Amino acid sequence: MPQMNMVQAINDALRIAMKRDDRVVVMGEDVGRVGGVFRVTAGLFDEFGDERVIDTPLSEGGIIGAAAGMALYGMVPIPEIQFSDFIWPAYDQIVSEVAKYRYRSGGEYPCKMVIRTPVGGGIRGGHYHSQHPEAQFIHVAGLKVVCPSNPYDAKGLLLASIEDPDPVLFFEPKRIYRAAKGDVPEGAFTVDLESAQVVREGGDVTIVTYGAMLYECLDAAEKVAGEGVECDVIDLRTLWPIDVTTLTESVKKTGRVVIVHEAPKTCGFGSELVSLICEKVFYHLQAPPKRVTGFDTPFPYTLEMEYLPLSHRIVPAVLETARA
Amino acid sequence: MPQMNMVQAINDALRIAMKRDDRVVVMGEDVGRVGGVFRVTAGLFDEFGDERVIDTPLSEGGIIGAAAGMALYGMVPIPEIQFSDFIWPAYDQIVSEVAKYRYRSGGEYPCKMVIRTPVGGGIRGGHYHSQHPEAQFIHVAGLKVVCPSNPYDAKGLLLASIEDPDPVLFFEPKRIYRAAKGDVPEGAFTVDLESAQVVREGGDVTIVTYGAMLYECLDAAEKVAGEGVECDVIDLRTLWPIDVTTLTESVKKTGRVVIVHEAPKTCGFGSELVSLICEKVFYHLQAPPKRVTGFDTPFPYTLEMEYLPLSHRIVPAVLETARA
Amino acid sequence: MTMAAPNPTPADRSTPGPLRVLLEDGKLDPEHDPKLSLDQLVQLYEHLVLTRVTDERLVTLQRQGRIGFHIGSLGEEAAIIGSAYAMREQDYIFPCYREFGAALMRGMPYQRYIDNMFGNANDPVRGRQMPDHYTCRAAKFGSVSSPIGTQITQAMGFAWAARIQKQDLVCLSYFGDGSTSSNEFHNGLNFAGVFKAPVVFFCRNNGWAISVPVERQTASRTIAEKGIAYGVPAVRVDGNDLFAVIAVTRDAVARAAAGQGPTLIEAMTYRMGGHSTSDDPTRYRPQTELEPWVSRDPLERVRAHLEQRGRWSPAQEEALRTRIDAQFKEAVAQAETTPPPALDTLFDEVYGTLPWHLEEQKRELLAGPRAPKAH
Amino acid sequence: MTMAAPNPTPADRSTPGPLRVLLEDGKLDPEHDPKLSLDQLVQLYEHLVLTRVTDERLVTLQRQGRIGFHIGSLGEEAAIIGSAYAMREQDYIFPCYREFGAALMRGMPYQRYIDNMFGNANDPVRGRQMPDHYTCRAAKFGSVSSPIGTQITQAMGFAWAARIQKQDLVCLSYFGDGSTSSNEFHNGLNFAGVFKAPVVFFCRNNGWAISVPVERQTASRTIAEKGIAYGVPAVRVDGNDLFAVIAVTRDAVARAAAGQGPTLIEAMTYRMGGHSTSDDPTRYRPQTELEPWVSRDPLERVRAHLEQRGRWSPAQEEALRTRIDAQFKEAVAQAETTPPPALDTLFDEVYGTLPWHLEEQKRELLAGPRAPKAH
Ligand SMILES: Cc1ncc(C[n+]2csc(CCOP(=O)(O)OP(=O)(O)O)c2C)c(N)n1
Ligand SMILES: Cc1ncc(C[n+]2csc(CCOP(=O)(O)OP(=O)(O)O)c2C)c(N)n1
Ligand SMILES: [Mg+2]
Ligand SMILES: [Mg+2]
Repeated sequence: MPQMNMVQAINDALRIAMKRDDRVVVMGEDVGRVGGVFRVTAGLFDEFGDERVIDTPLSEGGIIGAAAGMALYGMVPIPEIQFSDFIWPAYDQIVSEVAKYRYRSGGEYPCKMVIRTPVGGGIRGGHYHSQHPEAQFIHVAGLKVVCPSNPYDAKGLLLASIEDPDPVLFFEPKRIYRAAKGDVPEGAFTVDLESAQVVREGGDVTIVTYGAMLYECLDAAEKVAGEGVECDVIDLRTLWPIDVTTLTESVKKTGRVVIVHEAPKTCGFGSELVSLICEKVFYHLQAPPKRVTGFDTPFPYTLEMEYLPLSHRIVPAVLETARA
Repeated sequence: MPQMNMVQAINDALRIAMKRDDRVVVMGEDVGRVGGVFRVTAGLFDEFGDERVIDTPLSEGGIIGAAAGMALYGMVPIPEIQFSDFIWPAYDQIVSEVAKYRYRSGGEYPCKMVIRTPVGGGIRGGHYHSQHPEAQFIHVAGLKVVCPSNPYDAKGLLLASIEDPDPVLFFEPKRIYRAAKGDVPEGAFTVDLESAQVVREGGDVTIVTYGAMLYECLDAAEKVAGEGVECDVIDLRTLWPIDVTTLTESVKKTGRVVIVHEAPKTCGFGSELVSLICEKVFYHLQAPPKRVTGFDTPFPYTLEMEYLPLSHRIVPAVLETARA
Repeated sequence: MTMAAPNPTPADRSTPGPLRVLLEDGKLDPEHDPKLSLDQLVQLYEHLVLTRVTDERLVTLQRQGRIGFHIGSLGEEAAIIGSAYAMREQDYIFPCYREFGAALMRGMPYQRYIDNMFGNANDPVRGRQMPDHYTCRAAKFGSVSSPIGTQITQAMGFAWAARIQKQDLVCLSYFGDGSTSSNEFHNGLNFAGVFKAPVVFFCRNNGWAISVPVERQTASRTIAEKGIAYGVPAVRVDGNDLFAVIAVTRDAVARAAAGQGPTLIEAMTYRMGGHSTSDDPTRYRPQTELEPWVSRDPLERVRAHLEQRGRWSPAQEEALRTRIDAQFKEAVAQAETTPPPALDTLFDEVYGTLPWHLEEQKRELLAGPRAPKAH
Repeated sequence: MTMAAPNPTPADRSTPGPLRVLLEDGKLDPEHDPKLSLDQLVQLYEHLVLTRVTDERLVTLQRQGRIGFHIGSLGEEAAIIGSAYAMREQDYIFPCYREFGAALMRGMPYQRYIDNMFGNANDPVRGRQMPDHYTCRAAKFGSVSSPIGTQITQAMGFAWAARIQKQDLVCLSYFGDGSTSSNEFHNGLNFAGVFKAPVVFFCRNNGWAISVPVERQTASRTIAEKGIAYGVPAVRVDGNDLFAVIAVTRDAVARAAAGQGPTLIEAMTYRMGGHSTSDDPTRYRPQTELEPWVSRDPLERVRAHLEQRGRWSPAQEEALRTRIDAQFKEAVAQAETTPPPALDTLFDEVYGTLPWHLEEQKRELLAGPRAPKAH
């Protein structure tokens, strides 16, 4: 099985999807000739030509509006937003149109697309090249939100997202684009949406996370194991709709949960996770669910490693939760 | 003391603010000659002229971008977004620019404005004239979010918002624009931001809400009182930063909490409230915190009263929580 | 020192007057005559009247509190019906919100439209949106949504997709003068210009965006001129002249179909009524402003022409109106007695299949008490 | 039937060539000569060289891993320095991200700029943003942000506010050719046209938006033409001609100050380097495309002119470069040895005063363990 990093795995998934279905098109700023600023679409322009790998004008609203029209026609556009920080000019098209089109047309006009965009910090990107904006999409009915943490999942989840009938926000943790490597099968395969993965097992505390922070959580789990605290580490993979069973089964077992994400705390996805856990398994809880997240400030540059919820901040939270 | 409805109270606050400070300007679609589609700015055009009560072209992004420039200059713009459902074309300017300007300029360029916009359902507005989008703003560091439930607070909170140094989203529950009436003092006064109000007291269950749903919560509280369940009903008034003390003091007393809001449940502000309560007073909780909210669907037209978290849905939730 | 070689400023440029085909005297300018048969013309006239009468009746229904809202096309019927008529069978229309006449002509059943006005169980969009927010894919007609302008970019994308898929298909998007200020106008036209999408941008310049006059929307002298910014050819047309509208739209469709890309059409018309039933235009515009437009009534101009050619009589007019009246009454009677959509339709079609959390919420709603009826 | 009286399509219109003042032979076209004194000119040339040299040195620092990022103005210095020079003392500039040369000329201290490149404790924006994202209100210079175009609308609003407050103040906004596709360009120009805001829209048309050539941004023949869509007069200028840039910008400022509203300037230039230090342009453009622009180097054109007039010598050049070198080295030495911003600055200035939740988060951060250094 070939070894790939996340960039290669995503590229591979795109190539497979485009090869087997000529309705699939890739579009965005710099995705064509240069293959994307992170090189995720490298080679596709040469292989599929400029009608299927489309360099667009510099307008995210235009990209998503155009993709919406394509989707209504019956194509399967995969627009790229160069950094998720730049997705807001397209927010109106996404939340008012793409998310609601099937519903408001009584099913006559599905508006299926997969919006790919890099997310997250730790790459010295400062305010505008580091954000992790899942909460603003999870809150919107009609959208699905996916965030892989490794090359295998990246490929399998992207192919599943492309096959899924609904619009998907596909968030790619850019900090691990090249750092996360692993075996990835050749050819098409899918990882089910709505399936979380228990990456490490342990009965004391449940750590819930996704994307690049998975590695920080695993590191923290390793460290606290040294102090006798064993953790379930759950990689959600699909953020919404969530695999609620895996989540609640683990919390039923541990009674203690720590949620880790990069986005700011207030009204972040972590708050939904806490609420879901309270709704479903409140009486199993033996300690207050804890959130370890980005702070409620804009994302900083120089101090980004102090801002991110890295292992050094997760460890004390897990210990506190384990001992509460 | 004059009796006013919310429209009159807000109009009065705007007039007072404009009279005493010529840096205050009102701008938006149809706010001028016609006085706003809800007549909230009625009369201001005649009184202050077209350089301070400005009918703009049809572009929310333009309105907020222009207001941002005015704010950087040192004026105090009060842009109106005709319906909060139409705020998304301005979302980029709000979250990437207005919210972050003071921070990213090291304090050299504050970007103070008050964005007024009607929110909420129950007026037969369907998908696009009914939404209640607080969560997408509370998640963004640098913004404050206010939502009054009565004329007194509307005037006092608006004047406080205008005096506050930070950008404020001022959400006006349009369903009660004319239905909520009350005594409102003449002249300037403020209601502190970050101050919630306990509108009804009772030791069994805490009901937390804001805006138009306050009246549904009071109705429900009255009904459950008939079954021997006494409720604290908290009107948050300022959603963020929240008056966390009033919230936690009540829950410490009751150990039981029901949160009511119109916006969809998932990643709604209710999820943050549950999380905050767990963080602060977990060991006081005697039942799982409960959310009664809009469903995770687009806002409907014909069935809107089934969608909204009205009294008939709050009552069973409160009883269940009281008896859990 | 003077300004160096500036581009022409608005004041320097002469605007071509809007094209007219149906002249004062009721005759057609042969140069641009779209050459309709008399039968076709009668059919078109009947559509114009159907649109007008339905509009008037719906306003009355709203005043009676029987429907919640209506947004009509009083005075703009020729712009709408003419342009829709010029589209070919396979073409698609992406509406703004005033074009129910076009939808009906493209094949949306009358009953279906009226069901939408009531948001009842037979409304194919299940009462999810306000009245006048219908959808009809069978009629190759998009889905009305409120946010201004979004359909402009979508129409462009749809047309572009068809071209990539090598289908001979043109899209037309309707929008108002106010909508030219939206992000979407900029994006739609810019992308269309760059990618030569087979799309027709049809601007109903009716002078107003609710209370804001077009002079306050833009400092450009015309909307058509905006095409220059995008390399999109543009044309101005008398929007109250059915023949001229058909002529320019056919041309635009032909150009698009021939691979020559998009066209921007500015149809000069006037919003004779309020913005919608929620609006009172006397608050912001003098009644006198309407007067010149009364004499340009698009229906009367066609009728005069038909009468001149001996193909229309007061008796026919009477019969037509009686027929429409009956049709309307019957549709309303049926719509009004149709129950509201079933509760569980609230959750359908949010996603392709119902996810667990909506399943849960649906169960909760169905098991719980019903809402009080009153608003 | 033919297209009825269409507006001129791009192909029908003749574009005025960009204004040039500094001619091939090193002489100035007297008609548009901005009439600078030789002292002024030397000063300007020194600024051009300061910008160029600083740029080159910063690229080197980035390659050495001593700073994280740089985005420069190689080849675009005359467009930037000339336009900033034309602004009056009281005027404000709203930057894109390539205009550190303008900020320095307007009074931003050199050390302050270099501190920003390192995001250290002395950086007035406290290392919160990437390198090249500085702010300097004292220099009447805005705050650099990454999202494309947002400053265009803001500059318009700032200028408009000044006019409402009856202050004699003009704003200039920089942006690239790619930025004309953004919502902000549309909004900024449209509002400016309608409200006659005293603003100058300065487009550095450098041919590229990262890897996307300007032909793929827009089908309009020029950027200047886009002004027509907004009733905004526009002018094209040779952006590598310091004199021409000063002339047209001064004119635009004068018009704005006289209440005649906005101007769009399209400065024709070329991005001689990569988009930023993160970019490798050889991936998407042939080196040959640069060649014609090498001979149009904006610095060399000014130097040749100065030499022709006997006011510049190789010795002076040498001295200047030595001086700049020393200045740079000293600033870097100081910046590099300055510690990072204090931890608690993370929470300052999010709001006017620290709210309870940030107070809590700050306490938590300060009490907790420190992050590992490595990225
Ligand atoms: C994004 C957005 N902003 C505001 C509105 C409210 N609104 C509805 S129609 C309208 C005016 C539209 O004017 P125009 O485009 O000229 O179309 P017309 O109604 O004249 O046909 C406004 C402001 C909206 N629907 N969407
Ligand atoms: C909204 C947004 N989308 C995308 C980007 C990524 N990006 C940064 S610069 C750039 C190209 C800008 O081109 P242009 O406006 O011509 O300016 P230039 O770099 O040539 O000076 C892009 C796409 C961004 N910063 N903001
Ligand atoms: Mg209009
Ligand atoms: Mg460029």
